[in-house]
Amino acid sequence: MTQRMENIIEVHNLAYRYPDAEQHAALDGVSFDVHPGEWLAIVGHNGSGKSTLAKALDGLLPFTQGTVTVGSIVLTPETVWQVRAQIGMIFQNPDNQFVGATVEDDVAFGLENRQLPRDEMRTRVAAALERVGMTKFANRAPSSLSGGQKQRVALAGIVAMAPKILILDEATSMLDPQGRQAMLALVRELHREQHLTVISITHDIDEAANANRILVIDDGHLIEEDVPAAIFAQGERLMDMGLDVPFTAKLAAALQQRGITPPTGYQTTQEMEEWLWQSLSNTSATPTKPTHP
Amino acid sequence: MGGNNVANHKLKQEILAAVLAALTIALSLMIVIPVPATHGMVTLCEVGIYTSAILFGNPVGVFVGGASGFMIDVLSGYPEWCLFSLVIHGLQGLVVAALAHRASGVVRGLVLPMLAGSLVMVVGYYLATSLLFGWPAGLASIPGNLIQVGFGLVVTVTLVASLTRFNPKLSKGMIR
Amino acid sequence: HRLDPRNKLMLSFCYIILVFLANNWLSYLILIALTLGAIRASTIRLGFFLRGIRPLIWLILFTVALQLLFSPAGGHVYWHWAFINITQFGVINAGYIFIRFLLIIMMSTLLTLSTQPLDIATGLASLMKPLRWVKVPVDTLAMMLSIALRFVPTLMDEAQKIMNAQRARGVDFGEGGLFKQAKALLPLMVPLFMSAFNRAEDLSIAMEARGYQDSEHRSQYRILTWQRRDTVTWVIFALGLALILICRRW
Amino acid sequence: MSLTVPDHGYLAVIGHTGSGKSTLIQQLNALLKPTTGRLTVDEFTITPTTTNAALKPLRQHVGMVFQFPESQLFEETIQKDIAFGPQNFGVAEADALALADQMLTQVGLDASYAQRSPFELSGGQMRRVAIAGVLAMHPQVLVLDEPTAGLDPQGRQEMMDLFERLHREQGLTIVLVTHQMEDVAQYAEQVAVMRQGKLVKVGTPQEIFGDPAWLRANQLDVPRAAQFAQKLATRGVTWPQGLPLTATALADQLAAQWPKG
Repeated sequence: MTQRMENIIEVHNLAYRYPDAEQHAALDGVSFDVHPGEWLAIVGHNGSGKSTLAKALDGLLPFTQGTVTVGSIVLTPETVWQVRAQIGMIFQNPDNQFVGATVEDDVAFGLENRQLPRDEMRTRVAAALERVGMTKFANRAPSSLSGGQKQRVALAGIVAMAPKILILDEATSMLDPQGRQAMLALVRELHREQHLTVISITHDIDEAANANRILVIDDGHLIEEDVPAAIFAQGERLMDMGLDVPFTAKLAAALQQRGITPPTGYQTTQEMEEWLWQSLSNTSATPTKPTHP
Repeated sequence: MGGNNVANHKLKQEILAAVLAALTIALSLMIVIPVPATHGMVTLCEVGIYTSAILFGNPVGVFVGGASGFMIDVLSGYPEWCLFSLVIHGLQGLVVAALAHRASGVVRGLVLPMLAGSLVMVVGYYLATSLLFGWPAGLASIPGNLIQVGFGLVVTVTLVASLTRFNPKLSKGMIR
Repeated sequence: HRLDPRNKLMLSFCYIILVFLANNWLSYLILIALTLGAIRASTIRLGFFLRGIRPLIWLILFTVALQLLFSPAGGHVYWHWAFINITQFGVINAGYIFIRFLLIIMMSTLLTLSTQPLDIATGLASLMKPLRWVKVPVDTLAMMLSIALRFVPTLMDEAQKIMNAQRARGVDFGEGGLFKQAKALLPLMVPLFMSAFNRAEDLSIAMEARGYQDSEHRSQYRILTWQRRDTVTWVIFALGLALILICRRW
Repeated sequence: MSLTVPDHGYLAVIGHTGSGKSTLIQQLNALLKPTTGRLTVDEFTITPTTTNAALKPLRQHVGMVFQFPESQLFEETIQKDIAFGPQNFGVAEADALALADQMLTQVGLDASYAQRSPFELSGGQMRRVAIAGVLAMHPQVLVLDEPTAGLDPQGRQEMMDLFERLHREQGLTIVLVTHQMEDVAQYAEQVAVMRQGKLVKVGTPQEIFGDPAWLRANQLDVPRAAQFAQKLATRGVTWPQGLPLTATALADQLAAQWPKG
């Protein structure tokens, strides 16, 4: 109980059932905590219920059972707007979340909802666009932007609101590699600079690798919770969790098939490189290792 | 945690109307079918308005009608018509949405309401054109508009049939 | 160009009324002067305006011809055959209608070329503000109109993509009779509507997530400002109106 | 620009977003006619003056799977949707429906799906139905525009395996437009690089990825195995059979020079 103050989000025994789906629940008995300033990744294959979970956190779905507490406010129909004020969310499809007719109008949308005076909106919009590097595009219409640029505008909308928590709901999955990297780099910077708590729902192994902790959701249940290195160590099983197998794990498996035994556990690329180099050069420098009796 | 649903439903309906108006505008600007018989053109404006009105009723119907009527004229360079179109297409959407009732069969539930809406449109433009450019111009507008609404009616009937088949929610009127 | 869009909309509307009030050569002359003045002020080349007339030329000629042939009797009869009379009245009326066409087309081209559609929509919404008193949700309508406008290019793109996909599956758009074309539209329209439903659902959730409760409890980022030059246009307009009213008397 | 794809080949087209890849593939079945020059696909030749009617056989010959192809589904049942394409090219209804059932299993969906509405399925399943609808036209060439976009890794893998199987077993010529360099390294036999509407380089994956500096200058990624192999190369490891592009190729070369212990 003394730890209560430390958690920015507490989810207890959460369940949700779609109104038209008779058979099974989209979420069932999910409980976890999020610490302030933490980067939490939520993974799971398509249809596992992870997006439902994200929406439930923001009060966008009327969950059937359980409690959600955000910044010590218990989520109820009465407190939903207080909860939402603490959370910024970016969704998958860049086109379906762009509200404004131009970039600056879109960034201002959330501020208008908070009824900020116009002068303050102008300074905040300008600063937010500057932060994500979209100042040049302030007057552009969304149709003239790439998917990556649209997501950066969405991020600017959140920077302008300065929430404590950022939820990325597969926000990079429709972007090309350049757009994805640019977006991730920005989120990393914001996470560091502003002590933003980041919850990223993702299939992308690089995005998951940024996390302090990974939750694995399958069929509406929380099935695993651990640090990335421990999750990544599961090799081929990661595919079932909706993640790609890390390159080092693929290489390790391929080496194993060829009679070479790599070190156990997850290796970063640096570790793998180091180990390979050691193994190759050790022997070429000292052809025969002295064998112990 | 279910209490937020009323506001939610209202917003959903507003956004649905806005996106359907966008769809109607996009279709009208993009797809222009030449009619050899009258040397005129047919657009899909009616299909958008009628389908929205039938599936979602009012106020979606009246908004899609009015907004798309207005914006199509502004976007395609005939702003002199935009206020007339706002009223005429708005009324057209209103009438179809108010009369349509899918439970009472295709003819009585769909076709008759659309005929009423079509009458509003043809008469409306006759009056507006006559007012602007005299009765001969008004008369000249009638054949083209008749083909336009007729085409819209035919496409709408098949489209509504398809859409309701896929989406049980639509056929039960749950979204409405 | 830099006028308040509300002003432009109101001016255009009143201009149409002005065109109706004109009933003799002198008043039309005043109108032509006003129109040319407005075009000069806009610094748009006259060629653009003439281009706007071209697609309507047949309608104009048809109307003018009908007006010429079937005008009510009056004045000197130039030519007579069966029930067709070409009268002095008819010729004059036809001339007026012709000028009316030109004037209205020019003014509307001016409005289109000098104003962004978004501004026209904002202007319209702003002009509707008095309707608040009769409980019309003007702010909501403004929000909806702006969203509609923002989605037009997105949906046009999508329609193009679906058409391409169906064409690759052997659909011929734009070929055959009307009935065949109506049938070919189904593979385009069904997916397009389904996607519009999804987009609307996604967007309303995104708006809620960004704290949108309703249209009243919001502040405004984009505002329109009424400037000195807007007032000047009304002075000129009033002058024109007065002149035309005087001309009518004579 | 000029480009030749061999029969039964597997070509990957890569390039930055907006480099003209989509324009190129729309040319391949003449959704866009060339403004100058000529396109020859097997026995079909398309020039700027080819009539629309003459294009139709080509459209059957070249099957197109566009980005997010699930958005082309519109029929009441999955079976009817798959049969739609063949019917437009003159296959009788009964035959087309039988064909649809066959295609359904080919893309890895259960035959029991035939009578269900496509809109009840998950996104990944809808995509399979759309692909079945293209395969049902029996194209000789299959053009794929980012066919795995938006799928989870498992779905991506299954999708790429499906195309590989079609290529291997049925001899389909495949043109794949993608940002996924891992897929290019693993599956493609030939790679075309586009930039600003121009074809800037054509070659085998080995040739293209063998020059990582050039690729980076063109804002294109290098497959992970190649990146990794390059790092080892800077430490002095040599790759006698060329830079390995996949984890297995890398493991092969490592195993070959592994000290016998």
